[in-house]
Amino acid sequence: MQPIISALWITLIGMGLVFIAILLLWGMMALLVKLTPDKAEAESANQPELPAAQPSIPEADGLTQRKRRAAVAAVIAARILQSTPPASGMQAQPAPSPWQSSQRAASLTLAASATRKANRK
Amino acid sequence: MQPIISALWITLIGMGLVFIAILLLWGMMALLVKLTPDKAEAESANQPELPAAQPSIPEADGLTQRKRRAAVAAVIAARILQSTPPASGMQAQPAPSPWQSSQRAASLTLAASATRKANRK
Amino acid sequence: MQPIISALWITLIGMGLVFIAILLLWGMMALLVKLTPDKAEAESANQPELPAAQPSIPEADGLTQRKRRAAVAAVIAARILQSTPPASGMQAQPAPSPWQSSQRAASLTLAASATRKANRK
Amino acid sequence: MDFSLLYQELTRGFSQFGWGNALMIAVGLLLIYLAVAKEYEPVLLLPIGFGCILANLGMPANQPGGLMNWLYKVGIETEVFPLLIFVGVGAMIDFRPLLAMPEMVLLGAAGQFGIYAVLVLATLIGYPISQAASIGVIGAIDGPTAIFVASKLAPEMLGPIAVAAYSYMSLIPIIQPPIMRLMTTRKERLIRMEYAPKPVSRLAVVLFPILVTVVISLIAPAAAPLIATLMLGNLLRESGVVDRLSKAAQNEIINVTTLFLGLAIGATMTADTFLRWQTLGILALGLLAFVLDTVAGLLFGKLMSFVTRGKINPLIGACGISAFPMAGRLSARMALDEDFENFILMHAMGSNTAGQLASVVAGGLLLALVSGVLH
Amino acid sequence: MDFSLLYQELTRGFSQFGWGNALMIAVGLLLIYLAVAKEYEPVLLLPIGFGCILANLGMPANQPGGLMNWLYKVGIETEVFPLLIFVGVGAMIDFRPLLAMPEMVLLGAAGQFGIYAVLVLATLIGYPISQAASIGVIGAIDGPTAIFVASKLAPEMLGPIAVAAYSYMSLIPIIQPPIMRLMTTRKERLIRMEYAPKPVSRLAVVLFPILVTVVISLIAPAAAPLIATLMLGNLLRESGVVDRLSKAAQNEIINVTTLFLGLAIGATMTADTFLRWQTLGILALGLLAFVLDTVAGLLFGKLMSFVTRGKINPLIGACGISAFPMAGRLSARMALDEDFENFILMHAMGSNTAGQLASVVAGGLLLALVSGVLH
Amino acid sequence: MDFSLLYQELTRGFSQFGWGNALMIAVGLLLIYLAVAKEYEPVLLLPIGFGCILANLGMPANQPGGLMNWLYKVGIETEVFPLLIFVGVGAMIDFRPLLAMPEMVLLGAAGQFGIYAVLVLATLIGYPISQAASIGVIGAIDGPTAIFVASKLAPEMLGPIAVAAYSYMSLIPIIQPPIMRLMTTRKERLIRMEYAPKPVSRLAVVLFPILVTVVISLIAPAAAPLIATLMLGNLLRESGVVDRLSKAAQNEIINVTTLFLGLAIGATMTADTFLRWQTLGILALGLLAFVLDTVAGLLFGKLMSFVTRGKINPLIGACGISAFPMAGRLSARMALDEDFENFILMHAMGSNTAGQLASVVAGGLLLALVSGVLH
Ligand code: NA
Ligand code: NA
Ligand code: NA
Repeated sequence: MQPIISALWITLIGMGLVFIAILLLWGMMALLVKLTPDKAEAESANQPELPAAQPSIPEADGLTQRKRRAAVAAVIAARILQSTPPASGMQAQPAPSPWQSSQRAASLTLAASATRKANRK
Repeated sequence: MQPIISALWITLIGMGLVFIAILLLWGMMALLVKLTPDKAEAESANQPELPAAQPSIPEADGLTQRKRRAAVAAVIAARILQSTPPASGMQAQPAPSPWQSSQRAASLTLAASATRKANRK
Repeated sequence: MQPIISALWITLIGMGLVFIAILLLWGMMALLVKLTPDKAEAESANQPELPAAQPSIPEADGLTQRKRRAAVAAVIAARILQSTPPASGMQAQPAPSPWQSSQRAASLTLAASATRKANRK
Repeated sequence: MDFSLLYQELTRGFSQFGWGNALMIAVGLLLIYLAVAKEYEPVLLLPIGFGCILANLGMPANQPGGLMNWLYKVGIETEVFPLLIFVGVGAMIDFRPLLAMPEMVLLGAAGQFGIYAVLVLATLIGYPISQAASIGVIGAIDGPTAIFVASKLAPEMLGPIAVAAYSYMSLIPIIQPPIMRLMTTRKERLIRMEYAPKPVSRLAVVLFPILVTVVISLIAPAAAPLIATLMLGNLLRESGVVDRLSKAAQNEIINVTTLFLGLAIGATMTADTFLRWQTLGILALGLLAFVLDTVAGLLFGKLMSFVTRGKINPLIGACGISAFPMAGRLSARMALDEDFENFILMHAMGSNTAGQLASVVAGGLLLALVSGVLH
Repeated sequence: MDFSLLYQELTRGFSQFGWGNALMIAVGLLLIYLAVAKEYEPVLLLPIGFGCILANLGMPANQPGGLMNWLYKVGIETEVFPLLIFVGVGAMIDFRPLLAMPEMVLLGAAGQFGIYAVLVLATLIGYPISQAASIGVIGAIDGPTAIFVASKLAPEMLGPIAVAAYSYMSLIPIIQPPIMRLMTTRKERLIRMEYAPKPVSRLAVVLFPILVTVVISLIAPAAAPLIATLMLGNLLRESGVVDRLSKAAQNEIINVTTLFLGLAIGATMTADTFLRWQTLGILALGLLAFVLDTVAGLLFGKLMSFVTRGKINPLIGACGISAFPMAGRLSARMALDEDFENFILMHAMGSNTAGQLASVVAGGLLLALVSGVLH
Repeated sequence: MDFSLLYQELTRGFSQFGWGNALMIAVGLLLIYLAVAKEYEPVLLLPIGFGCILANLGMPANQPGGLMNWLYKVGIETEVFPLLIFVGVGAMIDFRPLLAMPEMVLLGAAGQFGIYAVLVLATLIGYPISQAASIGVIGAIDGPTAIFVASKLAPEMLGPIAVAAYSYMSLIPIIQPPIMRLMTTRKERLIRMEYAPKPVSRLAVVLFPILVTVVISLIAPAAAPLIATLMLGNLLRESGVVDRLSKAAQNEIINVTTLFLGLAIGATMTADTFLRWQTLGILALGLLAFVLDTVAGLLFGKLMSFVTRGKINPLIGACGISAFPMAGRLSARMALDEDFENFILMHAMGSNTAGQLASVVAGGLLLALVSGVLH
């Protein structure tokens, strides 16, 4: 067989298997996250949400809890983006993980006066 | 010879030699400590002991200097015991050595108002 | 040939080549420093030198800029000498490089009230 | 005393030095320049550049007895250096954004297309298949993967391949933006994505590296050492109980290994192996692999955008190429440049870490397939 | 292109995977669970568990060419890893309490009885003497000693032995207290000990590791490498002039070595070597050795209490088993539980460090005796 | 069971121990005493002393299978340890004072005279030329250079040579001052030197290590590994972009390597190789090399003083011997003792770092010349 035919076969099988492997990972991840509920989340869901203490975030305009979190996460993410220049992989560590920041942000939202806190900080 | 006989011989000789080795170590350690007097100790022995400044530790009740030191060492040792949970060998380091604490305690006793200091800390 | 003759030849050629190599390094270093002007130096040269603000260092007594720098460098070098006992090569690092100190000193001189600053520190 | 022999010994440095060596020292200087002045992946390009200079001053990796040879034998031939680096890299990666949005993993797969496309192209040009595959793996845009695969398939090309892999990784902010602007409309780049991740428990985060190791080792056994070490580092990080080991992986292990790896790779760059037209081919095809990765990633991003009726910003397709974390940050920045309120960093990081996983898988599969073909 | 060969290469991961491997992965997960959730010696059980998983995913220690094999050859076959760990351990031990109360050293000897008792028992059951001795050495309750001896006498059992040694070490707070309560009366546990140590000079502390090395190397040459490295670490610590080296021993050296040792040990745990009834025997007999150590230590403690007319609290006999510093802390805590003013920590630490020394001596003598018998 | 065999195995420690070993243990204790009580280069003399004790307790470097043998084979035979130490040393040296006053470099050349003078003398006494050269290289007053050269020319003498090199280095404050006072007049020691250095740019500082590597590797290829590693460390330091690597070189790499090098060197000091009259000869001739280095440096300093009409203080000639940074500090202190306003530290450091460079060059040339002669 000519090398080019081999190369094409390798490409076909290779890219195919990459996608199969990646689909398997997708399934695995989805299952994993589903089967291992976040206890912190569960707890906070049971907590009274102190709605009276949040005059500054009007619930009326259709912002769901999740969307509010996303907004705060975004603000913090933006700061990370602006402060850290594109650096080599090895400098990845010192910077706080964006995820951690966003989770921190999410907790902030839950804890009543989220936006004010975010501004003050 | 049957394996079990060998095993019994090994046990006899092994435990015997362990004890012999350990007795040698005992002798060595006893000699070592005897032949290398602690200068700090010697110095402190020459020092005036400021008895007037210790109204809070009555000498009358038969507490010797050494016993008083032991008491303070024990207090500090107790704190170490309570603060550090049984952890893996590798976390042994960070915690201050109990010995060092007790020695520190001993110095405290020498320096007059030992018990008050220990309480305040 | 007798070993001693070999040894003498080795000495002759060896010391000769050491000096040749070292002369080459000298030339290389001289060229290197000449061809790569210090930008910081160049910039500071363009800066106005605030002569009015230096009443405490009389220019009249013939002290050139460079000599003044050397004086301050020396003061700082002296401190380094006194503070660090002759130590093993491996402890060389922690101490600030004398060169860096002297360069820092040089900047101080440039920044007007050098001697007063050096005294205050 | 034999003076002619002595003369020979003393002038060995000059007699073995040729124009090729001088040129290669210039190449080493260029790499050091890129490292120091441009800060392009300095922790790797500086040791590679210095190693390249040494290789051309009588200290090449293939000359028995020297330090460079020792480093090469201990760390490259045994695969130990790239794997130890992966332990450190794994300890630096946070997979939570990916776990929270597992659908992002698809973008990682798309971002590996360049590997295979360049394999075909290089074969067409006439490279033997093992060399073609080694060139293609530059498109993994992941140093340790590229070195791991190339050291097995075409060790004679290791130098230029490692140089290409690390250089292009650091050129991301220059190479990707024009492609991104060309391939996406402004409207697409303005798409905002809702950030409503599923909550991720600690248990999931700890189990993830273990499960990935098991799944990938079964599917792509040739990728097993790479994925296992990457996931080992991640497990050290996420377990939360072995801080000493996690820090050792992120510091002692990765720093020392990176220095040694760079030197050993650089020391393979002797004049006779590097100064060939082939090398230019490697550099050009490697760049192409990078570009095709980005194009495929963006196209797949557009497809996802279409399928989800505009809920996906196609820009995050560009960071499926791996090159963690630079590519992820760049995509997020591009979105922000268009609309200063459009924050897609979380999604970009999900795609980016997916690219890291997919790169390893694609590299391992490539190795298995080519080994199977060559048998 | 031979598709059957390609298929074979691609499915290698599955074709080599059996139920045994699946079971062993479960074992690895269990070890990681114990490490992460229960924090049982996580710095060792986590790498061992992960290494075990890798061994059963095609990366066993005995397969030439891989990272696990490299680690095993570099660090276990050469004995280097356990010895380097001992340098770090030695740099963490303070022998002052023992030097101040040298009579405590006797308790260390008693705490090694389980090693020999289990050797006899295992021989009776039918284990060949080299394996019986390797099982017995779990009773040293000291990881590096157990690994050092077992890797010489019965390398095929290294995995289970190391797992037993480290697991039981971390199970001390569960295993020992019932035995201690059963073997001692409340009155005995209430005994207070006067803490009036002899003063220990710096000179004594610096000379101690050197003298121990000389004495033990002469008496038990097979223990020489272990005692020498342990004492080297201690000398680095106590000399006070080589802080850089002492810190390197306690951090860089021990962290990196521990990670590698754990992985290499775990990678010996393949299905075919681990999934045998033998393994259960090893685990059971190892536990028995632990229990017998504790019993012998307590009995000796009672004897000393009797001889000194009640001046010794027998509880400190239980920490002569070594397992520094957990056993020492546990004994002191037990005394405190009975009487909140009864502080025996100093004495316990003296006994505990004595156990560390005696474990090494007992392990070395065992090695010499069994080698002499087998030869 | 063969009891005679068992007895033999158990008493091996004593049966192999002789008076020579006891004497060597005393030598080891002396080295540890110098390290701990006198703080003479403790990071090296302490491990060397301990290694010496181990070598005479059945753990010599030349006995296959043990840790000491492993360290020797991995680090000394391969030259890896001295070279890695040089990476760390290079990362600690600041060459700015030398670059600012490049004429100082001449003093470094003069300070190597003792190497060659002692070579001639030792040959006269009857040492074969390879041994004579190895003794001479003690006069490099630079540990890694001495070990590198001696391990190639006369490995059987490595122990005493390393001991001499490091001991004399730490004895500088005792050995040099009388020579300095004898060789210079008070008037000369009072000479003040203007400190008006040329400004040194960052570019020059970064290019310097690269250029030195190129120049020296061409002129003295045998010195290439030493100069290359020294300059690699310096480049890591001065580049300013690889702080992680620079710190790894100055900490992890140098600390671990120093400990291992010291142990391995010490472990070569067995009774049968060390307890010879030869050893006393090595120690005496090494001291002489040191003295002759200092004398030649001072004479050259006086010559420069004469040529420049008193603008050079001859004291800085004494620190051209290398022994960085102790010799440099000592010279500056001597000047200060005579005149508390005479600061020559910068000049002394220039001369001292020049001595470091010249030592490596001289050592490399010696190696090449002797190899050429011996063929
Ligand atoms: Na990729
Ligand atoms: Na024990
Ligand atoms: Na020198």
